[in-house]
Amino acid sequence: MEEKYYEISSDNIEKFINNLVEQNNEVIAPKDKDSDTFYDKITNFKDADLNILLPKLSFKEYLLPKTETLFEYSISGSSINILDSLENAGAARIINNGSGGSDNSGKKGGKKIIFGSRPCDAGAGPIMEKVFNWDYKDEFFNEKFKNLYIISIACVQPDNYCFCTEAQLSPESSYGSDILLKKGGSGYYAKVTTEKGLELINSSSENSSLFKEISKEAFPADKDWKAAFDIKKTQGFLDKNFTSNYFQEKFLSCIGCGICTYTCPTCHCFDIQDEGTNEKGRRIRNWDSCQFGIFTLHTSGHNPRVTQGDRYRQRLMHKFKIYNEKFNKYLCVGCGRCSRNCPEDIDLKEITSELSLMENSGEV
Amino acid sequence: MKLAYYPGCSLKGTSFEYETSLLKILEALNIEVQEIPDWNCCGASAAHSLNHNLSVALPARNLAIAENNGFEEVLAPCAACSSRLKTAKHEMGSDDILKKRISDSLEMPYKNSLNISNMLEFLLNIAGKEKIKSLVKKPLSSLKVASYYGCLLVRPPKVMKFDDPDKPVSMDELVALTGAVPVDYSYKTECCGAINSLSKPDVVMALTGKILYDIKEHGADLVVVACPLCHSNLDVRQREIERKYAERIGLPVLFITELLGLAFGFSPEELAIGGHMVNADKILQKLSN
Amino acid sequence: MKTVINEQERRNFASEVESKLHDKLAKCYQCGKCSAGCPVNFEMDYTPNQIIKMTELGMADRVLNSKTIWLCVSCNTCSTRCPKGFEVAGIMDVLREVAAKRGIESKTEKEVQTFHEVFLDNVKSNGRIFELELVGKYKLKTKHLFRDMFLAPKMIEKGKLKMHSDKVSNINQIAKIFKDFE
Amino acid sequence: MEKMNDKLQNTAKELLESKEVNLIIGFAKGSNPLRMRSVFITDPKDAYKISFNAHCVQDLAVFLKKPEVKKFGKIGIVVKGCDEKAVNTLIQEYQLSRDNIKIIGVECRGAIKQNLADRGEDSVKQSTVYDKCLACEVHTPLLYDYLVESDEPAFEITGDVKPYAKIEELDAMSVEDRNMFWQKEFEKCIKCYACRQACPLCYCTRCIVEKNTPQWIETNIEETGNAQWNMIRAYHLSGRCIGCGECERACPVNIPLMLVNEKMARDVFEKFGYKSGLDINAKPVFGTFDANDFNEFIK
Amino acid sequence: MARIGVFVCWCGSNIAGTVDVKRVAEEAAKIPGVVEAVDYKYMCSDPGQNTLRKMIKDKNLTGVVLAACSPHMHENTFRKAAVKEGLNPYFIEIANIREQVSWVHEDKEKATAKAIDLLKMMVEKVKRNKPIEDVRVPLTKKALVVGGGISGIQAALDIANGGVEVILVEKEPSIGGKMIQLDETFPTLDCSSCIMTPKMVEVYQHPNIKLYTYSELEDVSGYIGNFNVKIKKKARSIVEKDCTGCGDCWNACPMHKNVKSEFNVNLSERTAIYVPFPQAVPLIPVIDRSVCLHYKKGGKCQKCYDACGPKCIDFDLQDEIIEEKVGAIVAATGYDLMENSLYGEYGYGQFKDVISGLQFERLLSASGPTEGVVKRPSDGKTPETIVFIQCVGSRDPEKGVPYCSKVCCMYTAKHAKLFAHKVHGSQSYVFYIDIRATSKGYEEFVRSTMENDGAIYLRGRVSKIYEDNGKLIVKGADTLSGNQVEIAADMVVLATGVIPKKGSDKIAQMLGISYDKYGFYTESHPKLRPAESSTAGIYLAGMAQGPRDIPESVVSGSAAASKILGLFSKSEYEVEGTIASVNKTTCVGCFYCKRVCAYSAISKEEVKDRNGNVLKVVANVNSGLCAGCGACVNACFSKSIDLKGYLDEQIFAEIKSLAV
Amino acid sequence: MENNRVEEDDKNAQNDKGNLSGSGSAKEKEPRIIAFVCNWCTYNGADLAGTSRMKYAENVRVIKLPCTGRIDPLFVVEAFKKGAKGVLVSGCHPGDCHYTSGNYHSRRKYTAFRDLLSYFGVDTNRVEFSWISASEGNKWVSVINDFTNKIKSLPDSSDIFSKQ
Repeated sequence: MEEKYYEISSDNIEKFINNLVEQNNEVIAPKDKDSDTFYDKITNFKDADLNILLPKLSFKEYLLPKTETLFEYSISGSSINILDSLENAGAARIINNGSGGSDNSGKKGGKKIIFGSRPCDAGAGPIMEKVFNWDYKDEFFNEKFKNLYIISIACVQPDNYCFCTEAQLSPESSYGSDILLKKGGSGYYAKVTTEKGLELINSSSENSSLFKEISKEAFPADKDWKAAFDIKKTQGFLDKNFTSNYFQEKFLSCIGCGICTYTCPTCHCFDIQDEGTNEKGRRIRNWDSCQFGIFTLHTSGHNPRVTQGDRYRQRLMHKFKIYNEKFNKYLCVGCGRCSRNCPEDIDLKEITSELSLMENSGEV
Repeated sequence: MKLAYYPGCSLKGTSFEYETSLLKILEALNIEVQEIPDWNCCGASAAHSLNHNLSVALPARNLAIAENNGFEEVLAPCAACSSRLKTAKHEMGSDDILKKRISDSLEMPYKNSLNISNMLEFLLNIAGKEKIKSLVKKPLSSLKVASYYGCLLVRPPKVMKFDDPDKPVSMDELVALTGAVPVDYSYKTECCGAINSLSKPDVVMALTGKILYDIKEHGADLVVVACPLCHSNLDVRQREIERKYAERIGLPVLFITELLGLAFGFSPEELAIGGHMVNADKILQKLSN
Repeated sequence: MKTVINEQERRNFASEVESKLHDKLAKCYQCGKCSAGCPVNFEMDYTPNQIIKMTELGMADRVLNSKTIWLCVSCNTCSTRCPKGFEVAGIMDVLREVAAKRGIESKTEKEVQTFHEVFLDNVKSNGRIFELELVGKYKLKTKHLFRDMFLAPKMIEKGKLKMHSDKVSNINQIAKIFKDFE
Repeated sequence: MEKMNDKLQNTAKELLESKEVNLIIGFAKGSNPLRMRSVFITDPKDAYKISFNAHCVQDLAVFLKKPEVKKFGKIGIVVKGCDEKAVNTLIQEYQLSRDNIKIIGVECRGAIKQNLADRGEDSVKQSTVYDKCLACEVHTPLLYDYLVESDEPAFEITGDVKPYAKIEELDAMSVEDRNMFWQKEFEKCIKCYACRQACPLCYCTRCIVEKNTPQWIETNIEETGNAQWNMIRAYHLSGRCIGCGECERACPVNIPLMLVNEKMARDVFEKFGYKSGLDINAKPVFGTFDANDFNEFIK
Repeated sequence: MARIGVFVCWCGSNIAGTVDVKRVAEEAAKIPGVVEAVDYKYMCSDPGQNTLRKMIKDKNLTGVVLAACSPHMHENTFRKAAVKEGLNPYFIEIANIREQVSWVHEDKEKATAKAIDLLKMMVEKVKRNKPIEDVRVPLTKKALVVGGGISGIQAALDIANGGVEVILVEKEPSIGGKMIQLDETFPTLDCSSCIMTPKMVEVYQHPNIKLYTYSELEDVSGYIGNFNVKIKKKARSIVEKDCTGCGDCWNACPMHKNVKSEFNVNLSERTAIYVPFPQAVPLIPVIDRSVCLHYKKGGKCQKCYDACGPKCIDFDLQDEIIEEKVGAIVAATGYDLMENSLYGEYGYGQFKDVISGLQFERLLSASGPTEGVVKRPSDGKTPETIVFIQCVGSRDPEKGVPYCSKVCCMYTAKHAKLFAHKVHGSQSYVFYIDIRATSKGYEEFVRSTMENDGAIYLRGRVSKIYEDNGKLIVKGADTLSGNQVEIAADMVVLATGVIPKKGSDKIAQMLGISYDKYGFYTESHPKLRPAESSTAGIYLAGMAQGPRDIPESVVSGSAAASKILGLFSKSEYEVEGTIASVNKTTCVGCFYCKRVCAYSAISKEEVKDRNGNVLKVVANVNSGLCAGCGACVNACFSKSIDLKGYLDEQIFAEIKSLAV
Repeated sequence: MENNRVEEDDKNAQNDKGNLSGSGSAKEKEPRIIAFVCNWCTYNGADLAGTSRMKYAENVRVIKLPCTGRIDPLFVVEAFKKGAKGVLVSGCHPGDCHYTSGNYHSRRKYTAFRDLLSYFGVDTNRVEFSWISASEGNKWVSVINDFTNKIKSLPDSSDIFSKQ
């Protein structure tokens, strides 16, 4: 689709969002909770906190719920009923971190709209989509991804832990967003890159009237974001130094909590489990983490990744080597959540940059 | 360590000899003590007899003042006072509510951190046997001395936490340091009648008499005490007892500090030994021989 | 002697004493060691162990009017030797306090009671004991004007009796303590 | 007097040089000036990296359970008073031999809450430290081989301080309201098990949640599974938790886990007079019993 | 895949009257894994059992559930039947639909529903059963008795007379214990040594008893049937086999006034080379090296050696460690008396004539230091007035122990009586709190001491003893008259309390048995298993368990012996297979399991790699000791220990089967 | 990974042959009580109630264990999860444990566990503990009846573990 550009005033963006809510859509935005900010359903534009850099968790759970039912069974008499959960997938059971109640409603027919995400979070969607459609098409993911509309707002000031530019995105990237907003003018400039974006703008005559189309040139140009190090070098190091002692020493301080993976917008490992009794039950998939000791524990008792160094190396390898070799894209959007949330202050930006420097100097 | 000194009422009155001699020997021992500023009466037996909380609050004021003046250790030479101070500390240690009430009433913070010593404890633990021994210039080897402990120095053990309540040895140890011969006898910890001195003189005389005659029988030249009340009963009432039982006693009653003072070489006048009712000249003579 | 035990009164009295004593009366198993060692037992009308039992049985009148509670000199021999760790001396304090609170005047041991009262008054007004005033007031109150009088001249001569009082300067604080805990 | 960091570094250096230990676990500068992180020193030359300040929030005792760390054999560890109790408990529970550990105790004056530090807070005050610091009884560690005294004065406590005041609030609530409160909290849980991993006393090589015959804990990350996980975590730490607060600090969704741990610690103390982590020779409260234990709830 | 057979028993109308058994069977048939479900009138009858056996065989069942009466009734019956068809007995489970359904409910509908539920639970449980083999432990048919007092001697003789070898270990140079120190025994006043010495000799001469005196237990390992015991035989400095016990050596010893005699409780002296008392068994002296001049003065003195005819003194003998293998152990370590010196107010140690009951016993004894004449230790005069004080240390939680020592009331009455018999015109006063005289003839004995022998009993305690003019002034109370009393006595005898033998806690730790807070060994069950310790194969006897008198000590010795003879009457010791087992892969070695195990069945085991390096230390269950209570399972955080027959998985399955 | 093992139940479920509603779960409105009892005392006490033909409420389902020391508090949670409205834990009186101390250990654990349940908002009226000896058939009956009545009087619980 050909990109389109608009201008919209602050008042109008508020109207637009509130209209979307009223149009039976579920709008999810950064929202204050427990002196932190999480993505959560809003019922009014004012609920959204657009000033903070990033919510504590990404909106990954709207694409890959923490627990997702794949099918349910029940036994009645001599018949066994299997209930395929796919038809509900678009509105699968999601427990919102803020709303404080399970929410099964998932407004039938409505869209799920993420509002106010940053370009890094938005970038995670298409990155995940690749892995869920590589050979097996994961309909559970696709259903939700299809129905998820993303309106993001460009960053002005990244913090110490951010490295989206190094991760080949940028604070103003529109990759993965249906609509990208940039502050300026009477409120915002908007860049629409997808049909889904247009669909939102044209969802009602009132909505389309709120947006004033402008030329590409009138849309403010991106700043010249400079990468502090070359991520290709990081990959280069990983290519050659699988057995480097660096990993063992560096990750002595890793306690294997897995927060990095759970808060990561692109980490997508899951575990399939069954729950139930003789009468009824279900098959579910739950979030899982490569940082756990039992993640690769074989039935024999052997574990190919014995140390936490092995496990974190795996995370680095997957993100900056293996995934790139397959999809020509890094499995990282540089949001820095893993560093910010790490209880032991392990900083991924610091590590990737160190590896890149070591590759430069030929150090092993 | 900053040492506080809690004299109590008796040492400023009827038992001024105790204070005089005590200050003398502390000087000799080169130990500096400071009187607790604006101290008050501990309430003695009267308070705990009539009002438990008051009996804790009155001594607590002294402790709180001392604590807030940066003291860590209190010397309470009077056995009754040390008993009341220790009891107050003990009670507040196990009753936080009372402690808070008292602290509120005094409008002073109070942590209950002080250590309280009676005279014997102070001499043995803080001054130290070695030091005392080194100061003995005139060994009192010609004297046979009976130590009378009475009640409040060692009882009740869970509060006093000092010496054996039924077989105390601390004062005898001090006596031995002076070179004098400690005399063993049966009534070392029997009560002299204490506070009932004024109200029940007959009872007091019966009790005190039993003690004095027993000491006499065991051949002591004199008695040492570490309690003004014991002193008062044994010394002041001695004549009266002799009259009542028609048998002479004639036992001088000295404070332990006076005995130590004599051994340190102070003169009887410096130690105010002349302040006692029972004349001590005979033993002083024995010493100078 | 016969006593009819009124259960309500028994409980009231026993629990009043127990709560002040922070100890259980039932702990006493009546071995009598307290009475055996008490130095003033010979003057008492009830032995200490009897006082404990009578308190447990709620005989408030007899206990609070006894000589025993006022004769006790708090020498703590009983508490020290009690095999059950019972606060025998403590219960005497409690009973005296209860008697005083109830306004019971000891018929036989008025002197002791008066002495304690005069003593506390003295503390209240001076913060410390002014011995001459204490003795004087006590004698006035008990009318034992001449008892022990022969001791006075010699004591004055020896410097044992001071002629002026040495008051606590922050006497308001002493007053406050009395007010807060009375 | 020797400055704190000098003494720390010298102690570490001497221990390594004399080969009394093969590894020192300490604190060092972190990713920003208001963050500290753990550092693992094997070369005496690196001892200069060790330092200590009010941002040393981590409980380094957590590393003593890591097999990679255990491999070093004799280890020296820098611990605050609260963390030291974890070392005691590990010894008490046979996870660590007293002979293999050199405890470098630091006198701690309180740790600044990390979320505040991340917003620039740099002063130790009643309002900036963790609740555990307000009630701290172990500013000086209970057990140590070397003690490093603090250079800082204690922060001032004014007014009626009630650490974990929410506990009393919860106790006063109706059972239904407490249920609502905790359901809401546990719904946030994403079952990352960071609370477990951050806990120095969760040292099982296979956690009960990883056992599936039977499945003790539902695997789902929903109300029931989450509640069960949080219940079992609290239960397994009852009478053991030493109150370092690492679980709560690690929790990415801000579940107030210390309200549970502290409540159980209080209950255990009230019922059994036991406080954890104080004595390496004490019998753990649930490893022993008393014939006269609390019996009132049993018919 | 499980193949479960279900049998629903009618029990005549007992079950069928209230429960619709047909429907229960129908519903059972629908449970996954159930291959056939039938109902039958009387399952426990022979034809019933045959039906069961036939179906096991025909349908190749892997498990059976019976819905019938309580498992406590017929579980064994059905298990035996199953075993005959080659099915592991633990694959039989019973749903209790009689005692817990049909007999307690009336509504047929509800009762039937409940019966179906109970049955479902058991089906789910049996599906998850694992074969369990009962544990058979070989038995070494030899017993060890620790302690050569009356209870130990009794146990050793009874076991030996039953034809089993016994090793008796005694710490002192002679057996006999406390009883041999006593004069006469209550209430029959027969002479203690007259009844004791023949038993001691019998022990010495018994072909089945190996006696180690002057020896101590050094180490115990193993478990029931298979204990390895190390005994330290301390060096006597005498070549025992050559010694004739003639006495020339101790008569020659120059140290004859210097050492207090333990046997006479410090009332007399002994030599450095000595036998504790003339009737000692064995009658072989021992050199007390801590006082012997030979050892203290560099080998100069050897007067005993010179005097010894057979030259059996060897100054260079060393302690010896003897290893023995035994199948069962009796712990009869006995008791000590409390330190009298705790009571400053009584002046023990200060006043020579304040003595303990055991000392008085020696003064009464014809073999004692005064040859049975009662004399004061201070001046050798015969006392005319003696005050006896009971409960010294006993019933005194403050300074002593809270419990009653049980024997003091009786021995004090005996003392007063014997004193009256020996010294005419004498007077005893006894201070007591309560008189406890509850065995046969005891009350009569005490009454006779008062009524016939004139002892005056005062109900109260003594507060203080003073010395006055050669008299002991005893200040006590008579609470019955409400008076303080003072008695001028010539001598005071303190009935001191009984406490466990010093060092008995170490023995307990060695044996892995539990003891109470005072140190007395605790019984496996206070009422039903009073002779057993909590550890299988270890039995208890005598005062080591708590205060008791001679007859009770003898009974307990015999009881322990009979338990051991019973144990040894089988060829192997069988333990039910329902015991705990550890998953050593996941065990993390916190040993909470060990802490809660009442049977010391859990030990530490090192897991090593191929090179012998210790990888970790894990728990190990000793199947001979485990009683199958499951407390360890509950204590395990990582669920690395489980109880066979009651697996966590089975219990969860039972709960799950009830899901609504 | 260990967790990937499918539980046997669920395989069985798919091989099921018939209707299980006979157990009454659909019809049953009566609250379900699960009792974890000691084999040596309470279980015998319950048997005694039977041999004495005493009558009591049908709501209880007994799970027999060797000792209260074996009864993991998490069984209680599991019981609630599976729809029990009340849970009873019952064993030998203090001092009477067949295994000397199992009941003492258990009592300690349950003391803390009860506090925890209550703190998490579970009505502890729904968990009952009792000491019932083998001779106390009548006590078993009254405990069951009283507990059943109590459970019936409580409102439907919405606590954490009762969610399905």
